[in-house]
Amino acid sequence: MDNKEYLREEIIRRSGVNPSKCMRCGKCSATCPAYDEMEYHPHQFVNMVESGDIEPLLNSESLYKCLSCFACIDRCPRNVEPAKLVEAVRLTAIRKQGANRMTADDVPPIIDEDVPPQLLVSAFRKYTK
Amino acid sequence: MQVNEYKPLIVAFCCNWCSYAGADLAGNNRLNYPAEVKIIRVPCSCRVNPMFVLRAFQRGADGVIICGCHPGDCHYTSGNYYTRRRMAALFSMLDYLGIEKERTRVEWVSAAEGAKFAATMNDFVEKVTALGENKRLEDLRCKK
Amino acid sequence: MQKITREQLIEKAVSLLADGTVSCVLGWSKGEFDYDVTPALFNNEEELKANFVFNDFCGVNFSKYLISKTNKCDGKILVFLKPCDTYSFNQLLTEHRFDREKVYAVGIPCEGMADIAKVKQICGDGISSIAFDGEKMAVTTLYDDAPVMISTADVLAERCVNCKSKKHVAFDELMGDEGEVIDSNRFDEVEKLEAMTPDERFAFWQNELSRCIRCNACRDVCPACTCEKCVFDNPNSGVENKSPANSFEEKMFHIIRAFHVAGRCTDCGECSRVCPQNIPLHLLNRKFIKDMNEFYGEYQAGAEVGLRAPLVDYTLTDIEPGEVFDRGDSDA
Amino acid sequence: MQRVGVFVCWCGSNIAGTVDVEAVSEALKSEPGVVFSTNYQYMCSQAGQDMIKDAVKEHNLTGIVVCSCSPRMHEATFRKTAAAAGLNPYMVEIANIREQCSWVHKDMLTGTEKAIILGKAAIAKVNLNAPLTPGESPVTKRALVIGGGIAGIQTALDIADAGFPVDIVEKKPTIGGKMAQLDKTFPTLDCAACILTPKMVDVAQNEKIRIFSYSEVSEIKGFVGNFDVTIKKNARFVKEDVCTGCGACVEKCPMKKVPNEFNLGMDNRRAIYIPFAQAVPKVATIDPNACNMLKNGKCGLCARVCTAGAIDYTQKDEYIEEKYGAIVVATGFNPISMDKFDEFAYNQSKDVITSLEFERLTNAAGPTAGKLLRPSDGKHPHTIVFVQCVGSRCDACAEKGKEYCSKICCMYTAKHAMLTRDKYPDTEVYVFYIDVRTPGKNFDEFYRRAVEEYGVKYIKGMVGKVTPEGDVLKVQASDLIANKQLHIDADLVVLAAAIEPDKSARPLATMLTASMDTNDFFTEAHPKLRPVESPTAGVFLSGACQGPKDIPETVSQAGAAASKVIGLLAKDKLTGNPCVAHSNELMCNGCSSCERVCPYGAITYIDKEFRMPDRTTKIRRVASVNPAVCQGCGACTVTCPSGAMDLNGFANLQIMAEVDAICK
Repeated sequence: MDNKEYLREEIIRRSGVNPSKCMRCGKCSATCPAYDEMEYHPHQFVNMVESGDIEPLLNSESLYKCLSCFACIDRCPRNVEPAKLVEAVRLTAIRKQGANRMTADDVPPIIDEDVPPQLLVSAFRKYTK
Repeated sequence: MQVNEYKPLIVAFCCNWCSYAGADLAGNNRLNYPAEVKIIRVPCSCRVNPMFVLRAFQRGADGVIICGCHPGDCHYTSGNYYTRRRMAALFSMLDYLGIEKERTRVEWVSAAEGAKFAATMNDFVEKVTALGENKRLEDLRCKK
Repeated sequence: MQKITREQLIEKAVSLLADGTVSCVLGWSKGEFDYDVTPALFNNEEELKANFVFNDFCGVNFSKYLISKTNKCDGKILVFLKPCDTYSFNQLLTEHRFDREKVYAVGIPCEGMADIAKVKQICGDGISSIAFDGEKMAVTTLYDDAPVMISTADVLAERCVNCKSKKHVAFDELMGDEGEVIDSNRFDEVEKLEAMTPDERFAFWQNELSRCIRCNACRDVCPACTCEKCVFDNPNSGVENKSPANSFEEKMFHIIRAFHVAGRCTDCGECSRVCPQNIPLHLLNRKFIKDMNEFYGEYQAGAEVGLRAPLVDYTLTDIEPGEVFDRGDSDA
Repeated sequence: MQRVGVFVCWCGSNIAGTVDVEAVSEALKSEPGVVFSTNYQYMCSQAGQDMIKDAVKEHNLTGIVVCSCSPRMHEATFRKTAAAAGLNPYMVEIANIREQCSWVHKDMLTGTEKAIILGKAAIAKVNLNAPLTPGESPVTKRALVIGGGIAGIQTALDIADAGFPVDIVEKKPTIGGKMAQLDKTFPTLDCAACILTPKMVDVAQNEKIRIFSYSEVSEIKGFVGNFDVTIKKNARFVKEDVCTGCGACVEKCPMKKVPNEFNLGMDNRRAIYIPFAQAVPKVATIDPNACNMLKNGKCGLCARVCTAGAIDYTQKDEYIEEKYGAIVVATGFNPISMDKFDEFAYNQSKDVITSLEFERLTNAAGPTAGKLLRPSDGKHPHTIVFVQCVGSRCDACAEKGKEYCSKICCMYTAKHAMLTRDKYPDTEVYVFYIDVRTPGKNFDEFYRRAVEEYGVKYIKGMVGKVTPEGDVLKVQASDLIANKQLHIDADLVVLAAAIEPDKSARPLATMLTASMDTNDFFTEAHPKLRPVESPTAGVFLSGACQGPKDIPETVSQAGAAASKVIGLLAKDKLTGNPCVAHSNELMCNGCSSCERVCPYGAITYIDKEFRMPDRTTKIRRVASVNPAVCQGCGACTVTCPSGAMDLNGFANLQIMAEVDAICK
């Protein structure tokens, strides 16, 4: 199995999603509140995972734009669960050596007094290994 | 001609609407399979009583195969679904008693699958031949 | 040692007879020995006082007797049911085998019944009497002066060791709690067999089934075997045979019998209890029960009246017969 | 003991090439029961058949075994031959020594050996054969059609046209069904009422057709040719035969605020009402849940104004029993509920509507008299968004909608979009689609016209969210081709809701013992070759109860169902298949296992009195097979533990004899 195929299998296994169930209706992208921020939109995510185009996704900022609101999961008529794919790709990206999205040092300059500490903790969980 | 070569005895129960027609098609297309296979026609695979299967073994059959329409295609709409449950239970039981599981088989063969019928029979006969004579069902009673 | 006493049961029976609720009582009667209790019909207090017994050997499942006895009794018939008997009771109702209106069922608690074979293992043959004394039974034999004291817990029947349920699923009245379904290890032995190689399994069953003398006791006692005429007694069935005429008959008999009761067997264990050759027949039934639970979802025959047994049901996506062997068996 | 004759066919060299036919007929001579054995070049030829007939006479044969080609080929031929020779046709057995022997084996020795064994098996079986006579049952020459939509109407008209009486049972106060609610019909755009109402009038005027409106089927017994049906005629509190349909009562009724179901609740009707002007039968019906007189005895206005004296507040539900030879199910469909699709704000805004509601909004007889106005404020909508596949093509585990394609939505949405642009060219019309599915004559052309000539904006993508804000509906959607997310301020959103079988179908299927799929559509006897028949004999399927269908397809299926019914009713007697199950009452326990596996509901239970050895009698519940309904699959025979159930022609003993002969 080459790396491309391996990555694809890995993402599918990690997410538990079967992208071939997608019928290309685009409801995920229609419903996505972060759509305009994204380079690759939810329906493209599904399509690219299905065709094994994982590398561009791994390097895309889109991974961190997904709010994990799960609107796409809720509304997908085929139960494809695109957000889980995004999550799986994101995990693959940050699990790489030194690929943490954020380190503890990055936090103080951007911290906002009003941000609840719980949010910081969960952001940390999401963006680090 | 090899006179002493072991030839198993195989009884095949075929449903009238799919598998028996599939066997006919194998004939029409002259697809060979061993003559050890003898076919008994039943209206539906669900007509096959476990007693028939055991009777065949009792009388010296080495293998029993039941062929029916593919699930969903039964002429009687649901017969083969019952076959599937009954034979799953029966075969599991025979296996539990130590009878080689290769001696029993259920296969779904449609009227269009002459090639599948011949291939199935070839494969089944080969497996049963490898096992040799069916002694276990005969011998269960007599302690050696 | 049972929680409920003979006197309590007689008292209940007498009061139900007196107020006209029932006109006769299906109960346990003294046998030749203290341990071979037999079912009998009692019509009045005198008969009850004289012959009614209740002790650790009252394992008989009365459900099947209702088929014939409901016709022998003018009014309602009182029957005492242990939790495991109630499952057979429901199963027979599902199969319309007796008239529910003619039965008054009283659920009684059961602490497990003793297996006389196990008693004999301890004190040997020649038992002349058994007295019940608190937690223990005092067994006197022809050969010993002093009775041997045995605790029921040590000689529990296999089916009681692996009791599946203390719940009464059918009753008109309860003496004691309704009880609960309990976790049992009843499939352990089946699993042990499944883990063997086919050769070992074959050897095991050859050893067991070769002892069969075709006395038909298992069939006659079985509450699922209630056919008006058994296929093995019917000359038109093509499989009639009454004795082991050839080497195959026992296997055929036991496999077919297990298959015929598959999905209807409540695992009451009567077949193994009555087998004079001590063949573990319940292991055949339990294999079917275990398989069907695994293939088609948990099913307990008799849990409710009117349940549809797995073999008279189907789904579109059932397991294929060829796949049933590949479930992690060691011989796969 | 039978006197069996064996006839081995050469089939030219087809059999004789690989099987020593002489050796076969010789070997079979010594089988038990065989008194005559021969072989011939072509057994199925006239000469071959004559040979069989002569042998039957000469040797007093009681059974015949033909070793030849597959029974699927010539069993019927040889049965006729036997009958011509005075033998029961079911005393013939075929040993298939061509397809299953000579054609699949190359070696003469093995071929001959196997042919002999197959012959022996057939002889063993024929020795146990018994003469079988197909049962006959009379046919009641009257059909019942359940459902009075276009499917039921067309079926009833076609059956009546052939001269057979038909009854239509319709649960609504009028026939007409969904088609009566539609505005125009694709792809020709003629108005639904213009083509449907004449048919409704035809039904009303046809002497052969009786309409039971406001009625339901409450019980069905019997079997093909002989159904006993109880029809419950709900009390409508108006004497149907007296009411003239003048409508004076409706005008005077003070209860004005009853949601009008015919307009899907978008306007109101009275407590006494006639659903629409062309209703058939055109009689008033009192809604007992709304009428003051019926609820608390105060009012009685309608009775006072009715000059015909048709109002009867004391009317009771009536039960009518009738016999039928055939039953046609035409229970139709409904759009699914939109409750689970919060994202489209159907329950939040009156301006989010289903396509059926849109039909009523554009219908000249609808709540807006045909003007396309928003339900919320009665203003003309300028931007309309149509959403396709709402609840169709959903994954099974999504649990919101249906797995299947509803089939009609693509076309009616194209129609709606086109009609809107035609009447109101100032309207922006968007259609969001996943795929546009338009197979059918002139269908794709129709859809292309909507795009090319009428400028409907078709966008490949889906609407994700509809948010009511002020008097606009904020629509957020995706455009997959442009790879953009769109935000549209719409005035009206129309949802193409999936369709599902009517809720009455499931209990009806139980009464009919007709099978259904997991979506509650009726199953056809064969998906390709018997598409309008249910597997239950005598039950036929018409229209959307069998699967989503448009009007042309429904009408053609309705006609097909009618022709099947006519074919059945034209017979005076039904000849059954004699190879059916039968139960030995002496051995039957009445355990009900067989009843549960019977796919046709052919098994019932009777209480039978038995004489006991001690001269008493005992009543026992035993199974009884209806030979007119049984199709002979044999499922019951295996489930029967006592062996009381057996199958004619494939009896336990016969099959075991075959097994024994093969395994000897």
